[in-house]
Amino acid sequence: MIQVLFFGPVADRVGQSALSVDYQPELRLQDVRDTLAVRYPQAFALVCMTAVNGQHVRDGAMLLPDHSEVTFMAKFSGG
Amino acid sequence: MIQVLFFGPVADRVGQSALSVDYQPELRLQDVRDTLAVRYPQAFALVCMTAVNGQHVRDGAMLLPDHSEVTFMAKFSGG
Amino acid sequence: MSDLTAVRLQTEDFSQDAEIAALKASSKRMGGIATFLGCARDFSEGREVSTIGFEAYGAMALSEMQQLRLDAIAKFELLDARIVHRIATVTAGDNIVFIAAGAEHRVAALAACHWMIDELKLRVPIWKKESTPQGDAWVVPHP
Amino acid sequence: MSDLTAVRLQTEDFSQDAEIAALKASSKRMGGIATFLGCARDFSEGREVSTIGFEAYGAMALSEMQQLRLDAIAKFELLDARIVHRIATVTAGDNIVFIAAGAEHRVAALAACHWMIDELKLRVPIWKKESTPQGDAWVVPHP
Repeated sequence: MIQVLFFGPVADRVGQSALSVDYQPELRLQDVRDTLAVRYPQAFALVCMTAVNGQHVRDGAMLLPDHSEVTFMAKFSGG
Repeated sequence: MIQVLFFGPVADRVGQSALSVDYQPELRLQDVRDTLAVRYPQAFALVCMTAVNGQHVRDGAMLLPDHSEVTFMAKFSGG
Repeated sequence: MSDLTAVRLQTEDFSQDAEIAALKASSKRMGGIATFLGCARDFSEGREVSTIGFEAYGAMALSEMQQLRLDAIAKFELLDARIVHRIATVTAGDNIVFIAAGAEHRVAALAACHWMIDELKLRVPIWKKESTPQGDAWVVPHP
Repeated sequence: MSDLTAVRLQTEDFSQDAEIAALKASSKRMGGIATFLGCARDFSEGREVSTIGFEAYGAMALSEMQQLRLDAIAKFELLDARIVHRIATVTAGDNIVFIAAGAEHRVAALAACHWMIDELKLRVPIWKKESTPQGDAWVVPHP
């Protein structure tokens, strides 16, 4: 199982702050993103950063281990 | 009478923090400085700024009104 | 006794005096301390703002702030540094974020403080929502 | 109740919390407050320092600090600014000088704070004497 987290403006547009995606071997970060972007196009229009297990990841080809925590994030506006 | 003030390192080298110079017509700032620099050469070796009545003055030709307060100052080291 | 860890996300307000005392405790060689305090404003981009709310990806935000502190200490040869960000709903005048940089001399402290608040805005996963009489809106930062 | 005039020379210590509260009171539009705190160090130019004493040409120092505050407000479009300098004998870790600049946005506040401490050192007639185990010496600032 892959845990997907949303925060702030992305969570608002998805309508929830977390969901799960079934794990499968060879699952890439970009696969999860593509699947969810079809379901939540307005939310994903805001996404400009992605983290896996709390670390920034830029490479969509990254293979996701089972139990990964994936976060699709809008531009930060803290401070 | 012209009141002359010294502070910090200049006062230390003069050995006092104030002295008086007789007023005379046409007395220029540079005249006071020249007179005192002869008496206190080590103190005046430190002097790099001069104020008259609390205002910076760069022009040694300035005529001093009677009762002026003249201050010969070493480089500042506050802050 | 409140938590005075050098890097914190917290709901409650903080005291500059307490933060500076904690920063100073790390060294007697600290000649310059620069701080930046970000506060809530009652007006933003031409709109009145009644409250500002913050949401964070807490675990990642904290680890990014911890790394940012270490990066600043290394980059500017600081003696110590602190970063505190509130995750709360605040109103005009309230404190939001506090950055402090302590160094032997002022130039490093001032440069580090400026760099840290700029980097915090880029690196740390926190989002701000402004509530106005016209409704609520998540803030989209300028590039 | 201590004096919280925006520009002061004083013997006693000051509180950052009190200064920031006084600064903030001037506007609800203040989004960024940058401060600089100068402190006494136990070591300077390779020598141990036991105490630092300050002497000021008080009347001129105060009027120069007041003008510096007004210049900073005008130059950086600040909402408010404060300058406090202690004239006292202090030991390592003690506060010496405090500068605060409040603006709508952080860039102006940070730039103004940096400028004000640099200008204070150039403009304000205050002299510092360091006492070390080898004796006392007035500090000669580097060019």
